[in-house]
Amino acid sequence: MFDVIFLQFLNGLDKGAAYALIALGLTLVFGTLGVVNFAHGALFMLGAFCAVVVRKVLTMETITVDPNQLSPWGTPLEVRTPLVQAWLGDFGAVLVNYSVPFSILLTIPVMLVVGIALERGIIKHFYRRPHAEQILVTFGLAIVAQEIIKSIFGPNSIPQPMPTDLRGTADIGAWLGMQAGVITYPIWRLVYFLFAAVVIGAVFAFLQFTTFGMVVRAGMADRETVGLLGINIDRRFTIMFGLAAVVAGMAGVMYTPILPPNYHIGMDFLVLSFVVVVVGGMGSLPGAVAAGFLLGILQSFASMTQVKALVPGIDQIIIYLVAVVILLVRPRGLFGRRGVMEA
Amino acid sequence: MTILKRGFSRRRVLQTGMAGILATGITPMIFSRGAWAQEFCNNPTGDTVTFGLNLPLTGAYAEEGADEQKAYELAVQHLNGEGDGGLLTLLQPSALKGNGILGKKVAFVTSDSQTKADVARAGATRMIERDGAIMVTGGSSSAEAIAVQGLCQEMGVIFMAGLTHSNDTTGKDKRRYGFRHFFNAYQSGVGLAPLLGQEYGTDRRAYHLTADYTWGWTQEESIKNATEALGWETVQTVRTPLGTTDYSQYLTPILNSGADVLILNHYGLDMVNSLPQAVQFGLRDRQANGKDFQVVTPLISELMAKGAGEAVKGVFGTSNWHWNLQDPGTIAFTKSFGAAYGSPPSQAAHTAYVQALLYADAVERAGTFYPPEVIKALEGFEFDGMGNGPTLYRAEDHQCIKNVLVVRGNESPTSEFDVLNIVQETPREAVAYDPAIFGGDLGPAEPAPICA
Amino acid sequence: MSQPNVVLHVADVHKRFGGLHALADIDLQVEEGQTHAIIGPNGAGKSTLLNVIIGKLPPSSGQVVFDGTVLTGRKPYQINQLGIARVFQTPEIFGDLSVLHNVMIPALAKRDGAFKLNMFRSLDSETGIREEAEHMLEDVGMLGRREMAAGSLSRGDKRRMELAMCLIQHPRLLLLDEPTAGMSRHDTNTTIELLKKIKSRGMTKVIIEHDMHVVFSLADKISVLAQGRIIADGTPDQVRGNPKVQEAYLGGAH
Amino acid sequence: MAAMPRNDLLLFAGFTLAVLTMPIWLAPFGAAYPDLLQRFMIFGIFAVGFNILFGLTGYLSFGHAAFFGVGSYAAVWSFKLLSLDVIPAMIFAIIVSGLFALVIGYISLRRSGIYFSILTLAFAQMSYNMAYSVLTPITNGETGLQLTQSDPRHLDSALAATVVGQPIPTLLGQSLGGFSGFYFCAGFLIIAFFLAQRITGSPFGMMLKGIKTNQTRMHYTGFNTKPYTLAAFVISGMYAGLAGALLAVTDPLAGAERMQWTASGEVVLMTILGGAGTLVGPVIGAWLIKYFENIFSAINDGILRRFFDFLPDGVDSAMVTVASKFVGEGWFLTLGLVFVIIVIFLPGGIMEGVRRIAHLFNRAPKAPGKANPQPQPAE
Repeated sequence: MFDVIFLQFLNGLDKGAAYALIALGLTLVFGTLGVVNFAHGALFMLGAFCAVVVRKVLTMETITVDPNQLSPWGTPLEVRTPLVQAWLGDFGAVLVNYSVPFSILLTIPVMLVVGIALERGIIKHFYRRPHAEQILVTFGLAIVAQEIIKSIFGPNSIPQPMPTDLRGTADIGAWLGMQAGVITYPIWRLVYFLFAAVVIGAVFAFLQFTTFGMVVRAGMADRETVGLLGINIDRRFTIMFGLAAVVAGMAGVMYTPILPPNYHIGMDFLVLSFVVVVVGGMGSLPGAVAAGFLLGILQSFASMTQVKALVPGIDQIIIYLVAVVILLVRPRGLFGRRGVMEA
Repeated sequence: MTILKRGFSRRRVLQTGMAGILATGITPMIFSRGAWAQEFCNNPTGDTVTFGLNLPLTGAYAEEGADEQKAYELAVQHLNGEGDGGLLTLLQPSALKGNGILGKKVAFVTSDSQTKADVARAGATRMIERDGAIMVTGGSSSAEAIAVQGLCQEMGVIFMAGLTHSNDTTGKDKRRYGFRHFFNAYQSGVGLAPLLGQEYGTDRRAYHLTADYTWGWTQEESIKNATEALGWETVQTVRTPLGTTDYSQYLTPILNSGADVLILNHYGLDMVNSLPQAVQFGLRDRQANGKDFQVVTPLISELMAKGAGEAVKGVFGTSNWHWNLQDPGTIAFTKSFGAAYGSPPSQAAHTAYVQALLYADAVERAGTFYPPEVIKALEGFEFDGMGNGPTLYRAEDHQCIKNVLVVRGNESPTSEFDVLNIVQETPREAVAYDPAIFGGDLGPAEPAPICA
Repeated sequence: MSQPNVVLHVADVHKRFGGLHALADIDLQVEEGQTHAIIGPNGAGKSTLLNVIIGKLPPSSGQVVFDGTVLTGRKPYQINQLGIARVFQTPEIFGDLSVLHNVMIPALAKRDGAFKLNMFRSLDSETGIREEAEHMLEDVGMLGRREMAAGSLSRGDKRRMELAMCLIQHPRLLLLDEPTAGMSRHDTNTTIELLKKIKSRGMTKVIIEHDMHVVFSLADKISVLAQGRIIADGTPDQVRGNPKVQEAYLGGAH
Repeated sequence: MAAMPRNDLLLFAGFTLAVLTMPIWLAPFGAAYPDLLQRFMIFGIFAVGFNILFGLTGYLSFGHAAFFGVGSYAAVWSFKLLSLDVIPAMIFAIIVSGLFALVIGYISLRRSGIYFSILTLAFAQMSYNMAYSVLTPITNGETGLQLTQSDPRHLDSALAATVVGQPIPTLLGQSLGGFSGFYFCAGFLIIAFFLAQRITGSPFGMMLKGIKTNQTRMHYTGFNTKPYTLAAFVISGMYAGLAGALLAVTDPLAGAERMQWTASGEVVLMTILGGAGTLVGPVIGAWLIKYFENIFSAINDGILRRFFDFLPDGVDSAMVTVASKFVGEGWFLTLGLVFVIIVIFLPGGIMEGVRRIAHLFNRAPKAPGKANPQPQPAE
């Protein structure tokens, strides 16, 4: 029994890290710009497809048609030669193997550009519009983004293999001096957890210790005053939107080996990330992180057969149930401020 | 009250009630093409006959939908005598002439079902009411199939189901107007179990993860009964919410549960997500009870295997059909499809194509589009040459009885389409069953003239 | 000797925010028909006191009694239904609705109570309420603007309309939170005239005000608040002469 | 009931005429077939009801599909247990969805703003997830609740009425398929519209608008706003239940996916697209989205090829390639683009566009009655 509970705890941390990472950007955008961004899931999805593109490029092949041989479905047989390996040898093979983490290098600039373009092009005009309109325009953008991705990459999931060295499981039980082979956990999920922790820590540090971050935090507290000080808060907010897009994109990239990306994964995460943000308190960064972990851990434990035997179907509704209870007990979520988003 | 009378009473409503609401002269205009102009729904009067294709073009099964659409387009070409003729000449026995159906050219209309029962029904209704579809076909889920065949029963329009695997489609929810070529969960279980016994022994302990909805439950029940008959023990069956993306919380309890086989009763995206994650959790690298831990996926398709990537290698499952079969029917269809679209057809495409041909053939044999006659021609029809070996359209439940393919994830695929290998064809005698075990009632064949 | 009828009694009220003692030992009696002004420097606790009276903030201890009914613990709408109306420092109005509707809503609250499911009656058939509202608007000189959206009014007009919204309820007690703040001298004078007109109708008023001109032209009685305590209490003349007040407030101001 | 003001009467008469003549004026658009017309009516009712909550009080519910679904289930259960007649089914459905809305509204309305939205979303998602799995004995899960020959139908059997063949709902013995189903639904849309018009123009409606504009002032004006918002919530929940029941009447199947959050989102989109707070806007929004879903999605390459046939070779195939991205399976892309464009340029929805155009033709302000340009009911 201990092993099951311990493993569920690990699951909870892992899920929580993923939830927190996705919710972080959403709450950042809300806290700084006051915009309810329904396109946040789409940004996650675009990030994931950066990994797909990188892998597609790295595994590009020259195709020569061999007219003498036929494929079983009657077309001439195609002979494929991978290009990158052919050019770069072993290094090329390493690149292909590590394509997922490697694609973060592409994701950061791409998502920054996407984020800034989105903010300057459209979101900017919605700061003073009602939240309902923000929701509608960003929801529309999310649909457009996912339909474009669908028409390019097709509707199916595209699996992204993880690096061979990071496959398999780590025997955590053995590290902790327990019996070997009882508590094992996939290495990639541990990597994802660490990655999420580092990104979350970096975002906090950035806001806490840099002048830029201080101005942004001041702006979150009182936008008008900071504007009066002659600081161009708007440009900083633009950069914050770009940053949120980058965080969402990176979360998407690193998640691809766990969840083969398709065009609608953004929508799948959208509702969940909103629940996390609201449970944490709109616009609160620590709230998003705390709520992410809380929901992750509760969801893991609610899925145990012992729990489900007591309350049938609890794993289907636990996230929403927790959201309802928390909002009734704490009106503004765990760390919410008064008067935010209440009208 | 009889159905016929109901039809008359409705006419009275139309004539009297409507005239009251609309004093203008539009009423006859609307209804001239209506119920009393024909003795059954959408009796084709011109020189064309229209198929209604209900396809999931958006949503999780869009790829299946797209593949089915390609197959239907091909089938329509072949029926009209265009293209290379495909399986037209290979169907045994065949009444097809390659000049359309009963001399009428075949046309088709499409509708996006979004893999939702509601939308599928709306689409089917539109194609019947507005576009005058004589037959509706397609779909990629049992919910769609059951919803649409219920509707078709009401309207008196034949429904040739596409991809639907639930026992209910030809079991408790079977309909006189609904026909299924695809196999079902029961047949998957019975077809797969003997091979599992051969490969993994009869002393196994199985752990089930099951998608928590009706299809998952029937699949779980079927494979559980079949494996327990082998002597396997079922450790636990756990239900997972449909559309789960992260299965970690369901996978870790398996690790030390004493089970040595994991059976994934998942379909579509659920499996695309759960299978790789199960492999990532090291389930296939483990030893349990002194044996290698194994993962089994009772129903698997090429498209799911593609989505699951490398995780599918070596995993057993069942399929309705596979392009790599070596009979003349399969070879001809694969060639015809490959020449047109540059890729081999999926099992969804195959079943769609065959259904279209079987309907056309039944009409030719009946000599009329009148649905009760077509139904009679399809019921109990024994045929061959379509790639599944000898096949019987069983009269009792409208289920095709044919061989079941046991497939296995290809360890060394030569192309992106070469993801599954055929391991065995379980003969149809072994997967036939008594139609009575799933209950249900086909209902009457006489069409209710309520099609407007 | 006949005891004057005390309408509002703030009895021994304390209010603490964390360590801050915002109101200490407040004891205030407002007599029927009088205009009672509460003055004091910024941060003296005037608005806190008003919020405690109106039920927006619960007092830490003590209670507020209105005409024999304890207000403490009651919701704002219940307090209003007892006959207390409030004008806010920044006008709280229905910006999207027309001026006429803004004034009709409180009249309906007076007539129908806190909740009535009158959803099949047409608003246009409420001729009585409409006429009442039109009279009220005429009184405040805004009848010509009755169809305008309230949100597009000038600040002074918004405030006059808000006053009309309170007056149409014929409250027994009217609370005014700096009714002339931010107004031009001309608007201030019109407002003073208006308030004097109401005074002649015998309505009890509590005014919180900065502007001494307003206070001394209207008040029958003045309480001076400083650092959360009442330091002086009395008629305008008594207060004017009180050295403590001079020191705490007037001295600093003039 | 008091006489209606002339403008209201004109609007109502115009609306009624437009609805009843839909089979004529929609024919050139390929939408004049009964099933789609029925859906136009049903989702029109849904949107009108949603607007009573969102348009008037400003409370944005993200869980209204739950009431729609509950209405459908209740109606089908009535068909199964009581009678195939639609009257008990509709009454039953409206009561059940109203009670359901009462419970959810009572809890959710303890919060406002996005917190309210998330609470309603959470309840709807719980209902959906449960309906799909644990509650399958009640909902029949994935395959949906359908009528069967062997249903008990206690009321019918008491009256010794028997059914041969596939049971279908009837109105006093008359079947409701095809156009009679449309006129049946149209009657309800007209009634629903009339009631919404009365509510909007009533003191109650004004209170709801007051709540939307300034809830604080409502409190200090002596209103207990909670019963007002709860009443609006329950009324709109009953509208949703009525719409759900009608969908079950025209098509006796209740599936869980009509309770999913995307279905709730759809009615939000309909309302905002048409113009929240207006009477006609939500209906137009509903019609437009259903039109897109049913007609645009059915356009395939073959139809496009015929459409562009007049163009020279090469150009026409290029046009087909481009256009096919936006129709058929790409209809969702078009929908997304339309949303983005409308929200950016016409924040008040289509009704604001109509007003702007009307304003162009009618420069001189007719009456001082149009107090504000923002989403306001057409008075």
